Formats: sequence, C-alpha cells, structure tokens
Amino acid sequence: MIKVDNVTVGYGTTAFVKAVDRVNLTINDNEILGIAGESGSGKSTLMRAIYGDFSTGLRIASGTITGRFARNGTGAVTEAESHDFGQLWWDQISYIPQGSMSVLNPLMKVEKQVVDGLPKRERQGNRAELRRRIATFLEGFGLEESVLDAFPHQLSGGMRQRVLVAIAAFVNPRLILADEPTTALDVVVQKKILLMMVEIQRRQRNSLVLVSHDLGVHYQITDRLVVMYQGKIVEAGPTAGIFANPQHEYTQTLIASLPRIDGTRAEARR
Amino acid sequence: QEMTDVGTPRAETLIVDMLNARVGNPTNMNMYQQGVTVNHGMHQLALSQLYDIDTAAGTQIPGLAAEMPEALNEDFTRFRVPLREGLTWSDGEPFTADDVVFTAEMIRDTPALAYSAAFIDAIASVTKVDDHTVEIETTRPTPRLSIVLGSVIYGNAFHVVPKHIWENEDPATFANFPPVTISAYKYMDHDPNGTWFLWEKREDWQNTEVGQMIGEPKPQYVLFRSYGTEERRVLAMASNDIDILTDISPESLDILRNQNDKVRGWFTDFPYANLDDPCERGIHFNTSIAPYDDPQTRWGLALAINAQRASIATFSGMMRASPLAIPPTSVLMDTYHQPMSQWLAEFTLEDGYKPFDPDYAIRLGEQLRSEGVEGIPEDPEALRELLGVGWWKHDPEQATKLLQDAGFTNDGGQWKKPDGTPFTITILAPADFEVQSQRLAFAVANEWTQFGIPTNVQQMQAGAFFTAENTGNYEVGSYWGSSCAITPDLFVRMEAWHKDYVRENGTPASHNQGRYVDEELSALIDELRAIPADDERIVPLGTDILKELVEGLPVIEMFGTSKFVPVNETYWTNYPSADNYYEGPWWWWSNFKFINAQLEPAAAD
Amino acid sequence: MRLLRYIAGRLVVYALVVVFGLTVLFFVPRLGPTDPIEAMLAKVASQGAYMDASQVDALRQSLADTFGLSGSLLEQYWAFIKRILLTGDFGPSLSMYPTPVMELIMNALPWTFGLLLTSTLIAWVLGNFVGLLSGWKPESSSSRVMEGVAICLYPIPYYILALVLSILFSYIWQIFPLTTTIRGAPWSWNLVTSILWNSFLPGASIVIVVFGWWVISVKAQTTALKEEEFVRYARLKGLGDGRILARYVLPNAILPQITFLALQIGLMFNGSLITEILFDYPGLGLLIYTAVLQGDFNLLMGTISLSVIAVATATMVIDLIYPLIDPRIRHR
Amino acid sequence: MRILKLFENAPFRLYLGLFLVALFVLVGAILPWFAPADPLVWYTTPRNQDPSWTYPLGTTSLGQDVFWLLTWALRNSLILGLLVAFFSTLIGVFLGLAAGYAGGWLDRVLSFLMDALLCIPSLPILILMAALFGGQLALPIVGVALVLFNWPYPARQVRAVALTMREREFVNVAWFSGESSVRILVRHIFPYIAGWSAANFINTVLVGISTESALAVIGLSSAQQATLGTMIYWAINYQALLAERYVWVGAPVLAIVLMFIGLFLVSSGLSMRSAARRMSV
Amino acid sequence: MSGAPILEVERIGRIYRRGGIFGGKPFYAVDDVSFTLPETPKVFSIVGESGSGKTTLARMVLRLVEPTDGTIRLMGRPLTGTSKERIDNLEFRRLVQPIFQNPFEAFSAYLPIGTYLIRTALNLKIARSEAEAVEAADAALRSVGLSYERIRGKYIRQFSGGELQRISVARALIPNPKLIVADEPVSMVDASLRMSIVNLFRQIVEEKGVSFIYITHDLSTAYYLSDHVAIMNAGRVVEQGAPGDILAYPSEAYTRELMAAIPTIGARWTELDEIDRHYAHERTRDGKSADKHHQEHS
Ligand SMILES: Nc1ncnc2c1ncn2[C@@H]1O[C@H](COP(=O)(O)OP(=O)(O)OP(=O)(O)O)[C@@H](O)[C@H]1O
Ligand SMILES: Nc1ncnc2c1ncn2[C@@H]1O[C@H](COP(=O)(O)OP(=O)(O)OP(=O)(O)O)[C@@H](O)[C@H]1O
Ligand SMILES: [Mg+2]
Ligand SMILES: [Mg+2]
Repeated sequence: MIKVDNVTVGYGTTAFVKAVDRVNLTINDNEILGIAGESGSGKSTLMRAIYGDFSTGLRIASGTITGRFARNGTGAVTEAESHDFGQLWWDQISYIPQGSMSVLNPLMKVEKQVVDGLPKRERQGNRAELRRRIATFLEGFGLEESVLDAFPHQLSGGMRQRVLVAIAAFVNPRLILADEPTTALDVVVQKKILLMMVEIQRRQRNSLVLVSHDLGVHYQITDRLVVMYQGKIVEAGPTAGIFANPQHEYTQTLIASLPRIDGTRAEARR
Repeated sequence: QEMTDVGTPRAETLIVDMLNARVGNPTNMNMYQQGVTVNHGMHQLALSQLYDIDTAAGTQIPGLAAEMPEALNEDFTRFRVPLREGLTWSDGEPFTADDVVFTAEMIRDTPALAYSAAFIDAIASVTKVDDHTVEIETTRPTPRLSIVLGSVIYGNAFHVVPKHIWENEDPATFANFPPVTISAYKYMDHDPNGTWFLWEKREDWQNTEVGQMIGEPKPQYVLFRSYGTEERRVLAMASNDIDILTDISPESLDILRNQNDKVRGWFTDFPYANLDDPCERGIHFNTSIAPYDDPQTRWGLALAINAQRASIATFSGMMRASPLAIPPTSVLMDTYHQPMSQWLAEFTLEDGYKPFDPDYAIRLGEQLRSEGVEGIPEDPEALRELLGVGWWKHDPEQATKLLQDAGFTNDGGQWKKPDGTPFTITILAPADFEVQSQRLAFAVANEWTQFGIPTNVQQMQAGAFFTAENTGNYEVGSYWGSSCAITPDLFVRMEAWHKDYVRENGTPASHNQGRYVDEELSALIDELRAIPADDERIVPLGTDILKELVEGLPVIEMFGTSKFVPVNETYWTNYPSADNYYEGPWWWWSNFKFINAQLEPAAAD
Repeated sequence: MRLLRYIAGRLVVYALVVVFGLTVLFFVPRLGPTDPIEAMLAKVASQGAYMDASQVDALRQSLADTFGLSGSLLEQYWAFIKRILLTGDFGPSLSMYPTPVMELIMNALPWTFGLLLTSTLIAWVLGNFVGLLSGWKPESSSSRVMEGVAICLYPIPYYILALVLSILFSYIWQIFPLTTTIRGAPWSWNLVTSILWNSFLPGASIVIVVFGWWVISVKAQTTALKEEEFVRYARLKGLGDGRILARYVLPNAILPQITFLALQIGLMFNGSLITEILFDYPGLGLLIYTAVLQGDFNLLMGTISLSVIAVATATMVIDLIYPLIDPRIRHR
Repeated sequence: MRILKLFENAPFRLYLGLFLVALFVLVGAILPWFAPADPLVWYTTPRNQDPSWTYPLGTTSLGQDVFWLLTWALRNSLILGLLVAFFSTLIGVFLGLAAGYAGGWLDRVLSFLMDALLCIPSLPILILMAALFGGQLALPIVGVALVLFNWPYPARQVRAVALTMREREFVNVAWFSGESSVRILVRHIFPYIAGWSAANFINTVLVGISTESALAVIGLSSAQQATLGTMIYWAINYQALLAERYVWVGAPVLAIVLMFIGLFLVSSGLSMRSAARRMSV
Repeated sequence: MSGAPILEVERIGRIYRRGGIFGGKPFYAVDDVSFTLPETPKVFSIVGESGSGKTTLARMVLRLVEPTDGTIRLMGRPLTGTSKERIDNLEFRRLVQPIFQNPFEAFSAYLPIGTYLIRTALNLKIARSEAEAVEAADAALRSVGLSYERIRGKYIRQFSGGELQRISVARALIPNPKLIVADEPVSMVDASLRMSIVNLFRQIVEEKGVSFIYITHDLSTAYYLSDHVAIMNAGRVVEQGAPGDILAYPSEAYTRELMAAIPTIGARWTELDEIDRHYAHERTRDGKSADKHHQEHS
C-alpha cells in the first residue's frame, strides 16, 4: 500500500537536521505494523513523512514515499506521492498525532469534532442517524453517548485519547497512522483501546501503523514490527519472529529489560 | 429656493453664532432661574430691557421705558419711570405698568430666584401711577437708576414679564416655554438638544420698541445656532452657513478672509478687529500679597515688558494699547486718553524717571509695516488713534533698578525676592474661554522670562478661574476683573476699586478682587458715587481717579479688547462696521435687536 | 445553590465597586478649587451685566442656600450616598438650575449610547475580522496593507483625526453636516436617517481609532492560535482554511476579546468626551465637560456616576455571562 | 510587495523598529542640547516661515523654530510616555501576577481595586485633577495620574494568565527548588507573559503620549512645556491646520505615528525572534 | 526525632466538586487513606487506574493540596495545620522533593534547565556559592548518568523526555531529601529509558537512603521496584502489602483486572483470540498468524 523508498527526512530550512536516515519500508494491505524505538529515534518523523504533513518544517531530503489506495466499493485506485497525500487526508488516511491531549478544540463539542472532516461517504443519513452511528461506534471504546455532548476539557485524558482514536477510525480509511496512542494512559484503558483498534482493523481489513515504545503492546497486537534506532531501521520482520529471535543488540536489551510480575525484582537483586 | 436645514428660506434667514455653545436645557426659557441661559436669541431679540444702550454713542437709551428716569428727590431715592405706549406682547395683550409692578413684586416675593436678594437690596418699591407710568423707590441714593434696571453692557437681570401669563405660575419652577415675548421676534422652533433656536418676526412688529424706534426688521427668521469648536464655526462661515460670528481669533479671521471674499471684519483692512470693546486686558495683581503689595515691584515688572512684542504675540499687533485703567474705546479715548497724554508724558516715578513712551504706536506701526502688513497709516496721529496713545517704556535697566530699590537682588541672572527666596511668577489665565487674556498671559510670561524672572502661566477653566480670582487665591492674573466701561461716567468701572470691597484672602470678594487699598482713591470714588451720570464733575473726577491708579499701578493695564467678529455678506448687508458705525459689533448684547432691524437683504445676483 | 452564591458574590463586588467609584467622585471635585457658586457668579459677570457689590453678595448667599451646599463634607456625603442609592436622584443641576440632573442625562444618554455603542461594536467587529485575517495569512499583501493602515491610523491623536475628517468631509466635500441638526417626527424614517447622517463622522472617527487597536490585538491572538495543537490537528484532518478559521480559530480568538470589550466601554466614555466636544454632539461627554468647567457638582456626579455604573454593570454582566459562552470556565 | 515581504523577517522588523526608536531617542535625547536658542521662547525667529535651510521645518506663528521645538517636545513626550508605560506595566504586571498567583484575600483586594479603577472614566477625573492641581497639570502629575489609571489593564490580563500558570507543573518544581514567591513570579511566570507585556508597554507609551496630548488640546496640560501634545495644542490654537501650516501641526503628529510604528516593530520583531530561538534545536 | 517513621498518613481524605455549571456536587477524590513509611528507606508504590486519586494523594503529601480530613506527619511532625510544630517551608523542601509525570511540563521554556539545579542548591542552602552549586548539580547529574557540562545553557526543547526526567530526578536529589514523591515518573518515557529510570530509583534508595512514593498505573514496574504496594480504586486503598504477596495472590477482583491489562510479552490477551476467531473466516492472509498464536499459547 505504501512504499517508503530509501527516504531521508529531517528538519530545518537553513541547517538541515537529519531525523530519519535512508529508510526502506513497505506497509501492506490489511496488516498491523508496529514501529518501536527509543525516544528521538525518528518514529514520529517517519509517521509525519508518511502522512505528508510538512507543516512542522519537515523535509524529505532524498528518496520517495509512494502510496497506492484502492477505494472501498468502487475499487478505483489512486496513486500518489506523499507530498500529494493532502487530498487523501481523512478519506484514505487518518492520523492520530502523538501527545494528543490538546488537539481537540476546547470550544467545540465532541460530536462536532467527530463529524468535522468526515468524508462524504461516511456522512450518510440525517444528523440523528449519524449521531447514533457515532454513539454506537464510541460504545465500542467504552464511551457513553453523553461524551458526544461534552467539551474536551470535561473528559479525562484516557477518554480524550479514546475519542481521538475513534475520530480517526470512524472515517473508515484504508490506512490509520497512530503515533503512540496509548502512552500515558493507564493499562486498563490502554487495553480497551488496543483491543478496539484490532477489532476495527479486522473488520475494515485496512492497515494500521502503530508507534509505541512499549514492546508489550507490539507483542500483543502487531503483525509485523519495525525497530528504529537513531533514525535507522535496525530490525524488521514478523512480530513473533523478532520476539523469538531478536537480531539487533538494541532490540535484545529492550526485550530483556522489561519487568515481569513473576520475574526478578530489583529489590531481590540486593 | 435655497432652504436652510431647519426648513426656512435661506434668503429670509439670518444665522447668528450662539455665544455659549449648546444649551443643555433648551425648553426652559425662564430667565430668572439661576441656570437658564437665554443667549439663544431670547436675550438678543425677544426680551427687552427698561433701558438699553446705544453703543455707538456710549449712552443709555430708553427701551421699554419711554424716557430716562426722572429723579423725584434730591438724594436720588425716588424716581418716575414713564413707559412706552402702544406695545403689545406677542400674544396680543397690551404692555402696561401692571406688568412692571407685577414683575417687581414677583421677584421680591420669590426668594428662590437668586436675583431676588440682589433686587431687594437695591429696590425698595415699584408702584403704579397710571397705565404707562410707575414710580420706583430705591433703598439708598442711586443717582444711576437706569444702570441698576437697564443695560449698560450686555444686558440687565431685570426683565419685565407678562403678568397675564406669569401670575398663575410659580416663577421658581415655571419653564416659560414657549415664551410670550415683548420685542419684535417670537419663538418658532428649536433643537431638542439645544444646538439651534429659530425665531420668527412678529406680524405685529409695529407694536414693539424696535418697530417704534427703527422700523421693520428685514429678516423674517433669525436662527441662533452653535457650531461647537472654533474650527467648526470658521468652516461654517466659510461655507456661508452662518452670517454672524461671535469672537474668534485673528488667525481664524485671516483664514476666513482667504476662503471667502464675502466675509469681512470690523475694519476691511488692518486691524480688522473692533477695538472698542468696553473691557480692557491687563496684568492684575493681588496687591495684598508680598512682593506685589509694593508699587515699586509692579512698576518694575511693567517696565520689563516689551508691549510691542506682547501685542504681536497676542493678536499680531491688532490691538490698541492703553496705559490707563479704562478701555481705549473711541469714546473714552476722546474723553480721557487723548486729553491725558500730556500728563502721562510728564508723569514721573518717585526717582524722577519718566516711564511713558508716547511713540509706542509709531514704532509698532513701523515694525508691522516691515513685516509686510498692509494698510498701516503713515500719519503719527492716525497711528496713535489706531494703536493707542502710548505705553510704558521697555526699559530693563530701569526695571532692574526699581526692583533692586524694592529689595530684590539679582545675582548671576537669578532674581531673588526681598526675603531671599527665588523670584518666580505664576500668571493665572483663562484656559479656553477668553483667548486674548490667555495669549496675553503667555506673551507677558515670555517677556518676564526673557527679563530673567522665570514665569509660568497657569491656565484654569472658568469655574476654577473665577473661584481663584474672587477668593484672592492668585498672585498675578490675566483677565479684565471688573475693568469694563463704556460711558464717560466711570462710576461702574471705578466703584470696584473702593477699599470697602476688600475681603480677606480666602473669602470671596464681589469687587476689588485685587484687594487694593488706596485711601485717596477711595475718597475720590466716594465723591463719584454721589453725583448723577450727567453731572459736569464726572470727567474731571474720572481723570483724577485714573491718575491715582497710574501712580499706584494695581494693574498693568495693557490693551483694549480686540473683537474679531466677522460677518458674511452673502445673504445680508448693512452690518455695522468701522465705516458704518451705527452700533458696536456685540451681537450677544441686548441691543442686537437694533442692529438686526437695520440689516438689509443682499441684492440677489 | 452554588450558582446563587456565585452571583451573589459578584453582585457584592459590583455594589462595592460602584460605591467606591461614587465615593471617589464625591470627594475629588470637592477637594478641587472650583466653587460652583463663584462659577455661577462668574457666568453672570462674564456676560458683563452690572451688579453692585452688595447685590453680588446677596446673590452669592441666595445661591448657596438654593444649591444646598451647606453642612460638613461628611454629612453631605452620607446624604448623597443615601439619596443616590435609594432614589437614584442626583438633584438639580447647578449650572442649569433648576433642571434636574436626571433630565439632562436622559436627554443626552440615548445619543451617547447610540453613537458609542454602535461605533464601538462596529469597530470591534471590523477589527476582529481584519485582525483575524491578517493574523491567519500574515504573508498576504492585503492583510499587510490592512495591518499597516491600522498601525498608522491608531496612533494619530484623536483631535487631529476628527478635525481632518471634518475638514475633508464637511467642508471640502460637503457630504456630511458641520453641526448636528436632527430633524424629523418622533419614530419617523426621517428622524432615523437624520440621526445616522449626523452621527456618521463622529462615529467614523471613533471606529477608525478603535479599529486599529482591535486589529493589533486580534492579530497577535490569531498568530498565537495558529500554533495551537488543535488548529494543526484540524488541518491534518484535511479541513479547508475557511472552515478552520471559522470554527477553530475565530471562536478561540474572539472569546478573550469579549472581556476586552467590557473594558473598552470604560474607554468609550473617555472617547465620548473629546468626540462630543469636537463634533458638538449632544451626548454625555459634552455634559461631563460642561459640568467640570462649571463646577456643577450635581451634574458631575450624575454623569460620571452613570458612566461608573455603566462600566461596572457591563463588566459584571460579562463576568456573569462569560461562563455561558466559554465552556472551560463553566466547568472549572 | 517585495518591501512588504521583508516584514516577514524578524530581524528586519526588529532592526527597522530599533532604527526608528533609536532615531527618536537620538533626536529627543541628544539634539535638544544643540538647540541654538530655547525653542520655547517666542520671537527667536521670524514668524510663519516655510521650511528652509535655516529653519528645516519652518517656524510657528509665535516665532519658534519648529524643528528645535520638535526635538524638545519629543524628549519630554518620550520621557513621559516611557515612564508612564514602564511604571504602569511594571505595577500592573507585578500586581496582576501577585493577585493571580497568591490568590486568597490578596487576590480579592487587588481584583477589587482593578475593577473599581477600571470603572472610573479617567479623562473626566484628569480634567478634575487639572482643576485640583491648579488648572494646569505639571507633567509629573499627569504621569502619576496616567499610571494610576493605566495599571489595571495589564493587571487584569496578567492575573488571568497567572491563574492558569499557577496550575502549571513547573511552578511547583520551582517552589520545590526553594524559589521565593517573588522569584517564581519574576523568573518563572513572567517570561510567559513578557511578550504580551512588551505589547502592553508599547501601547501604554502611546496611551501616555496621546492622553497627554488630549489634555493639552483642551488646554489642561502644561502648555509651557514642550511636549508633542502641547505642540499640537499651540498649532490648533493658532489654527495651523485651517491656515494650511501643515508642517507645524503635522510634525508632532507624524512623530507620534512614527514612534508608535517603531515601537510596534520592535515588539513584534522581538517576539518573532524569541519564538524562532526557542523553536530552533 | 530518630525512630519516628518518615511519613505517617492517617485517614486523609479530600473532597472535590464535579459537574454542574457552577461548582457541582462534592465527592471524595481520596477517601480515608492511611499508610506509613517506615524509617528505613523503602519504595512505596501506589497503583491504580486513571482517576483513582493517586495524584491527589501525592499532592497532599507534597503540600500542594490541602487535605479535607485526616493528618499527615513527616518525621513525626505535622505537615498541615497551624501548630507550632509544623514543618516550615525550607525544611520541608529539604526533606521532600517531587518528580512529576510530564517532563516537558516540569521546567519553564524560558529558563536554561541548569538554573533549576543551581537555584535548588543555593536556595535550599546546600551550596553557599555558585561554584559549589555547580558542583552539587554536577554530582547529582552524574548519579543519573548525565553531567552539568551536557546541560549547561540548554533549554527544555533541546532535551528528550528521558533526559528531562533524569534531570528532574537529579534536581530532586540535590537537597538529599528523605522522601521523593514521584507521580507517574516514567509513563511518558520510552521503554528502554523507563527501566533505566526505575533502576535509578532503586539505586538511589539503596545508595542515598531516600524513600520513594512511587505512583503508577503500571503494575509491572511497581512490582519490579517497590517494597510495598497499595492498590487504589475510586479514592480508597483497596489492598496493600508486599508486592510479592499482593500480586502473586491478589485478593481483590480489581487487582486482578489491573494485572490482566498489562501487555505482557509471552501472554497474549485472550480477547484478541476472540476477535480473530470472529473475523477468522474473512481473513485473506495465509493464516500464518492464526498458527502463530496457537504456537505461543501452547
Ligand atoms: N519540529 C522539529 N524541528 C526540528 N527537529 C525536530 C522536530 N521534531 C523532532 N525533531 C527532532 O527529530 C528527531 C526525531 O524526532 P521524533 O519526534 O521523530 O522522535 P520519536 O522517535 O518520535 O521520539 P518520541 O518517542 O520521543 O516521540 C529528534 O532528534 C528531534 O529532536
Ligand atoms: N482540582 C480538582 N477539582 C476537581 N476535581 C478534581 C481536581 N483534581 C482532581 N480531581 C478529580 O479527582 C479524581 C482523582 O484525581 P487524580 O488526579 O488524583 O487521579 P489519578 O489517580 O492521579 O489519575 P491519573 O492516573 O489520570 O493521573 C478524578 O476524578 C479527578 O477528576
Ligand atoms: Mg514521537
Ligand atoms: Mg495522576
């Protein structure tokens, strides 16, 4: 679906700062692709480049990102470069930005923010009907219908995050890019959201790219995993394979360092 | 046909600038109430006084009265006042002695009217003799009853009211609107916000004093209106929206003449202004406060002034200088200034110094001519007549000497008072209600500062200004005080200098705000008080008083007031002017009705 | 219950503010050097009418009695506060005795309110509009020109601006009248047009100046908002510029301007003073000015108290309704 | 439009603004010392001259050299405007911060004061004070009065910001770092409103200068001191505008406008630059 | 003072209001919570889902929020109230230091980060001069694997979250406090750093004798790090004890739910299988994934 071909991405107009270095990556139809990596390794940057969001001073220095989208129903195929993805936003691709506590308009009720930006095909029926569909959809995330009438600040962080995932998924896109959608949420909520995302992916049979630095999350839901380190992809392959047999040193330490409830405790090492 | 924006034909409407700007309570025309302004035509056209003033001759004339009052006893306390016959009120009722008597009693019986107290203080009784005669008794010898009950300058508070209207009203609350009027015009319309008032000529104008004395007034309508700031008034006249303007600055007149060739001042040429205003401008002292209590100081300060420069600074030289304590109007110049110039020239200060400079006008004339001003007479006498008989010399050396004699010291350019403190002066000046005094204050401050005494001007709004002046809360001030005179009889003007009126600083004084005590002067004033206005001793006494004032110099008198009062001849002509001097140009006085009656419509081209 | 407590608390503050304002207003002029009686006498004297000294003294005494300026300052103060708070009566005007102050104010008020309120609102709307656009697209040349115009007009001294407007539009091109002449039957179309006609220049002069201020402040606001996460997110949702501006930037930029508007009402009364003096416009400002000049205590109290009360009320009303407009405050 | 493009550029704005402001400071602070004669004194020059080499901006109807008069006026107005702006911003920002940060009774008292002062229209009171202080306000008194009426504006705004700042975590960190309340206000919270304060400062400079000129125009300021306001006052008094002596009345007006533009460019340039610096890695 | 427990929390509670246009109805965010931190340095974890009152509790200990009920005693002396014994601000800040959740919010964007460390050393009288303060800061930074040289003159945007959090820890260490209250210190930090920070805590407890209140929703780090765990739900402590005991044999259903939500490697959530089963017949892919899951479960 998306082909990232030897791409170098960075920031700055005068002095170019490299953030993603000669990366090759393919996103297939109907899969959950995980991206792991330490902070600052360029995960978000890669996501922005794929989404085609160049508003932050992002620049593709070399290489290309091309996409091929088959429309639901008609099957018409659109091919484009990531620079032209703008026209596909919130239609073929949707995006859950990182650190999304403040991405909702404080003066708009949640319902409006879900509807705002919906492609035509998803706007079937009258307002009441649409609302009911959204409400049902949200229920799947453990959110009551009343959330629709709330202003963002009335929701807890976990609720807001779920709303964001819901907004991005309700569009029914071919590709969802989720940048750390569950970081900073408690595990109970995290689990709910992850399950929901899997469920949606299975139903829509679209593609989901999930960025997370929590390997446990990747283990649970991704089909394929990419590990980034200092702007480069150091390891890629089916998730199970990587956990079974990590190749790169960084991946190995990551997996090894995860605490387990039944495992050793720091105190015990005394 | 061209119409005004109040809906009258422009050619039949005379538009006059309203003196006190907008009227806040336009539907109250009860002139006896304290806060009612009647400068919107009521005073000038619709009301009438018992006695009015002929400003060209400088004499009082009968108005509603048929003749000047006749004293019935030696000590001037009883008078017979005959009334004009054949007058009617604007509602058709005849005007009789009953109206006069009613008015007097109404005032006396209504203490809520502020004027009541003043009236009772002066007038003991008014009684009817017949339908057209009353007798008046005063509370004290009053040789000049016509001054107490009639207009000398501007107007008088005593207005006869129609008995048949007022007898059923409480004068303290009665609004008198729309008013029943006695003179040739009646109320027609007004702006609810008080920006304009429209008056219409009465059909029975013959039954009015104006009709009897002058004839039919030509303007069918007279519109009094306010245009606000000076800029606006100037623009309005430049665009022919106003025919008569009250006071403006010389610069404004200059602009008007450039913008519109139908606009003219009192003179067609230099100095444009009317110089016969009966009030004089000068620098006043609170003579009860050191160091201004010393005549030496005052004389020193006078000689430190370059009057020529001050004149140009104030009104570009368009002023008539006066060293005497009366305004240099044509009438008074003939009576006093010219005859006294010999005495002035020989007058010496204590140290033998002769301060008078008879060539002031000649030198100013030269300077103005050199600055390119046209129309300055060559003849020295004509110049003196125009710019004044002379003024005090500008002599900084003598000024220094006088000040040092008075105990001042000057070390290194810094003047110190006799008590050793630095000598600085603050001149109290009107903030924006009297431009000539205000500018004069700055001009004199400029002179004194150049002489070496730091002087600043403290401008005050009217209310604060008069409070300060009356309570003596000032040292040096620039305004007329009570320096107005129009007739050769100087009583009105000089009475104010009597020591009886001196009050402590802090207590308001009604006269003699300069708190000047001069025994000889007061004795002369006592003499003047006792004789009537037509007595032959009037002028010699007046001369003596003026000499006394020159010696003591409680005021540095400087210039007569120049009135820049332009008219626009597009719609009306035959305005009074220097060449056509049938009245002075005081459009806001009660005698305006006589001017109005003599205007002619401009020939339609 | 909490709602009532909140409102009650706000009302108490409101009352205190008003009383504080009235107190200042009571004492400041009385500490001043203007004695209304002397001012009144001066008015008589300045017209040159002759009265001899004993007559003047008699007049002075009778004026003091009628104006009721007797008793100690504190007594006058309590009487004043009681009278105003209980009856809203400011007594008679001193300089226009015996016309009641309330009557004068009521005549002037509609003019001032009509002129100031409309022009302030127009300026607010225009200013917000232009400020929003130029903050949104600072690189477009039209927004730069607008900003430039606003910045150049805003600092021009008001007096000069008004004067130049008059010269241009009333004298050189005689479009608008030089002075206010309002004619027409009550409630007639003529009256309305006449009012609009006469108020245009004073209104325009206010709009021009105030407009500049709004442009500058709204532009700053908008520039900051553009960086907000939710605006960027809206863009990432593929929303068009118009939509983002209308639904995301505008409401967030406008909200703080609403509180500003309340403050602006206070400045409005300042502005009215000069405008009305300049255009000879029959409103409160001119009345205040007259009152100051004449030392007309009662009128002064009446007019300024009214503006204090108006501003205090406006701020209070905005404080009270603000939670209804801004959901964030509502639920804090 | 290429010129306009330049304004996009923070340094350009900043430098142009600084240039303008520096020019005014230079003209106002240095040139007055070189005036050939006291420009306030009348008749040091011929009257009503048009601009020429000897009189670069012509002379007034009172025989004053407009150029030198302008330099003096600029000096006084600048001093007045800057001092008023400095103190009202300082007091406003500090009290606003204190009220918002401290909360409790201090907040209540200060908020009350702000609300109350904001409700009192300043111009009539200034006119009253003009009467109170003897008809004509000396510049320092005008200044004090302006400060008194102007500090509540920034204070109210800043208080609102401080209220939200109080919730920010870094304020707690600062407290645990042992910072005193004053230091927290000044060093930690203030920078967040510094840009806003600068804008307010600049606006208040203008308010100071223009209120003074409003007072002057109705004859209530100190007419014998040279300020931009009194210059306009005298020009209006002598009908310079109608008499088409545009330089006399135009010079002070243009000076006010240019000064404001200069200050505005400095403040917006500064905020653009500091934003750019914080964003850069 | 010796012998008194570092912290005694006795039946504290805190009321907030929620809902409604103005105010709303009151509810207990923290309700009747008691626990004690013994004198010997320990890590005390408080675990619970979002909104369970963890932060409120921590803030009461940090004196940032006034408790509505109950008392808190630090080293035997009251923390709140008006009594003379009450610990003054300076002393309190030398004894207790916080670490907050969001490292990007913990420092002003307008101050170089170094300032915070220097000021802490100076204000809390750890150092008497700038030079001493730099030394103290450097020492603290080195104990978290950084150095003063590396952070000198830099601003918040120039650091990663992990670095910032370590700087936060370093700052908190400067006064050698008795107690550090860390409110979700690692939830915003990536996995590799998370463990290094957690290990850092352990190391600090052991080497510097500092006690920790460690607040988290992540049971695994709590289990890994702490000596004592309290599980909170809806403002109450539902269960507390040694981590081994509680987590091995959770008596509360709530605790079990928490445990089940941890994305553990090697134990796939059963719910995922259900989803896959539901959509299995629709999957177009080769079915490898289904096999894969099978293998791992066996
Ligand atoms: N807007 C920007 N301008 C300049 N540099 C940036 C910008 N955003 C990120 N960077 C830099 O690019 C690099 C990669 O950042 P990125 O946000 O992609 O990392 P990440 O893997 O998403 O990290 P995290 O897990 O912390 O989100 C970092 O060094 C970062 O400092
Ligand atoms: N200032 C406040 N006013 C009103 N309610 C509050 C306030 N602070 C917290 N609450 C409420 O108190 C409850 C407990 O909040 P708290 O922040 O302590 O939970 P938490 O366990 O830290 O949650 P999280 O894991 O999301 O940080 C929540 O319902 C919250 O909405
Ligand atoms: Mg990222
Ligand atoms: Mg929390």
